[in-house]
Amino acid sequence: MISYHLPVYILVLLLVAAVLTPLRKSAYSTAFKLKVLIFLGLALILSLILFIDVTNNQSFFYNFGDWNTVIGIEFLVDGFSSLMTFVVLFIATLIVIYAFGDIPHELKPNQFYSYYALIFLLLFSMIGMIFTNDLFNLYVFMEILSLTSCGIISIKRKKENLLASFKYLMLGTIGSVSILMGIALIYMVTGHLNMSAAHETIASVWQAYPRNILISLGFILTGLGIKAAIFPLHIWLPDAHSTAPTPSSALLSGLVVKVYVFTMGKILFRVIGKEIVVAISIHEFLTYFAALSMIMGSVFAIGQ
Amino acid sequence: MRKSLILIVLAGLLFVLLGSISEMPGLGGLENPSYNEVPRHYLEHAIDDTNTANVIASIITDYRAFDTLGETTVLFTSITAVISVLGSGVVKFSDKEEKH
Amino acid sequence: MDDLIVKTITRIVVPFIQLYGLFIILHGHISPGGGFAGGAIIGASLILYTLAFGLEAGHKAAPHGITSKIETGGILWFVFLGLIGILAGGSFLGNQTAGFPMGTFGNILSGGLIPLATLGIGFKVASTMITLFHNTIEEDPID
Amino acid sequence: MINFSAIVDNINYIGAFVLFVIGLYTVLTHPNLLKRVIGVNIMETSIFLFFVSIGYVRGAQAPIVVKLSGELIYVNPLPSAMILTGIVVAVSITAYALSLIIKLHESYGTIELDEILKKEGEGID
Repeated sequence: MISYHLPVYILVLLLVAAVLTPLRKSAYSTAFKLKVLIFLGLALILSLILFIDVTNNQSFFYNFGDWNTVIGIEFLVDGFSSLMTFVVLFIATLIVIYAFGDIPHELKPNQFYSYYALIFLLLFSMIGMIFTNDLFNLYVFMEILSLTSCGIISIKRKKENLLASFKYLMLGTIGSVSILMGIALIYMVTGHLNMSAAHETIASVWQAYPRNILISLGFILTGLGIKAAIFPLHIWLPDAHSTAPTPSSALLSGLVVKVYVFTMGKILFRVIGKEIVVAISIHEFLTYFAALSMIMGSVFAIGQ
Repeated sequence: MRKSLILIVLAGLLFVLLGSISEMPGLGGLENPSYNEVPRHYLEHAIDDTNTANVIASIITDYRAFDTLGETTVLFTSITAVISVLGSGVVKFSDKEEKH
Repeated sequence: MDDLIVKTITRIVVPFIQLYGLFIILHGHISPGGGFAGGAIIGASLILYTLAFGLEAGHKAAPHGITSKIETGGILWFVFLGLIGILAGGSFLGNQTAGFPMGTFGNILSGGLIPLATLGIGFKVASTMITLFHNTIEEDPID
Repeated sequence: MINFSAIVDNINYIGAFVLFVIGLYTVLTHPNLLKRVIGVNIMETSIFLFFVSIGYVRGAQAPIVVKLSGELIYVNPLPSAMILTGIVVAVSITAYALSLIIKLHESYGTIELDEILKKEGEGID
């Protein structure tokens, strides 16, 4: 199967692109834009090949450093995550192409390189979060994502930008800390950081320590609720998106929020499993909050 | 008013958390569910897998090296973000050096 | 900030701190410590130097050009180590399976990938600390 | 009656949860931005205390495996390795938040959140 190493190549490509952009001293010329596009386009093509290859044959596990699932870190590359990667990269390429023209109006010249480095890091962490099958690895990528998404808002350096991104950073960090508390509670009880390995022991653990799983789910869902701006916890969203430069607000609302919802689905169904989710009837809470978000969102929009 | 509301909510959270400690696995026992075959593998096989004495160093750089790669990326993001906010960064000073 | 005692003491102490930090990084996989701890020590010694001798001298000690190269170099070095794992037929970041020389137990060059990665992390942490410090200080230079 | 041996046994977890709630309280209620960053740091330290005390084994040794040692019990190395990454994450978030505070102080002249909101309300530029 040719695409065994493809997820790693995509991630390495984006990381190298992010690391190389600030070094370049050339002016904001077409040569620089071309380089950015080459890196992004190559990653897009690789993700397309991966998606086609995974849908034809079956999905596969990628173990880092040839350790088995329980010992090392593992990627689970299935049809859904490769499709999500392709969609994320495709939309990001469109946004970056738009950003080429729009950035000179909004930012000062010496910030262009930081902006593109932050965008590449944002994509790197999003794709890492989509692929990873390891709870602590998910937390590390989530941190990079929350740092870069605050970075692309505060890059405009106007008063309201700084305030909005500071609020977003504080709430985002509360969200990540509560998610880490949830991961710690799950690790404490199952003993595995790997999602599929934790799932195997979850049934017996559910009898032994039910309270532990309830509290960890509470923490994880509130944390992800804050990050994905579900209704009662979305205070940071309006002013963060309105003041940000246009391409980054497109990136933020379009992609970042969706990746958090995808992670919520991943944790709920790959770690906890359907039986327990239905047993605690989490799905009803989620539908209520989702419905509330939509209704109240439009109500506020009309009220504006 | 807002402060007292937050105080009540947090007191409730603290009560729930402290109440659930008794149902959690105890502190420091060898029979905790977290002390299963994973740390045992690290402790027994660290020497012949990675030939290093410090098991934690072998975990962060060999068994779970991808976390540490993510870690260096977090460091790099914090530098890029701070430079993008504070703005001085590379351009100002290096121009001065290149001049003379 | 330019009294004599601080300057002479710093001039004596800084090299020893850096030597100790380097020791912690190099012996990261034998004794406790490692990339992060050793890097923090070296970063702290550079910060002490900048505090004592002012920002201009600090910039001479760790100019921005070099620190940003160390930043980029650190990550590229780590990715390069990982790619060797793929080239040798294993998966990303493989160590023994990727044929790294394991060396004899207990001395510095043992454990294949580990001392190399720890060295990269150490310098990266040190340069990140010093660049962060210089950036936040630049707003109102202390000299 | 709460038996004190249970409390003394799991003192780490009690400490971690109390610190977590104190940190959360500081972040939610303090107008001063700097105090919020300190609150976030308190929360992160509580999580690290909790994560490491999961792997704690009473009367065990640090996981530096000496080759010729006999049958020795070691602490669970995995949580402590994870905390190395967590601490670096906490440092970089604090560094970024402080740089934001510097810029906010420059543009608003104050770091009290309610004065900032008041100024923003009146649109003083």
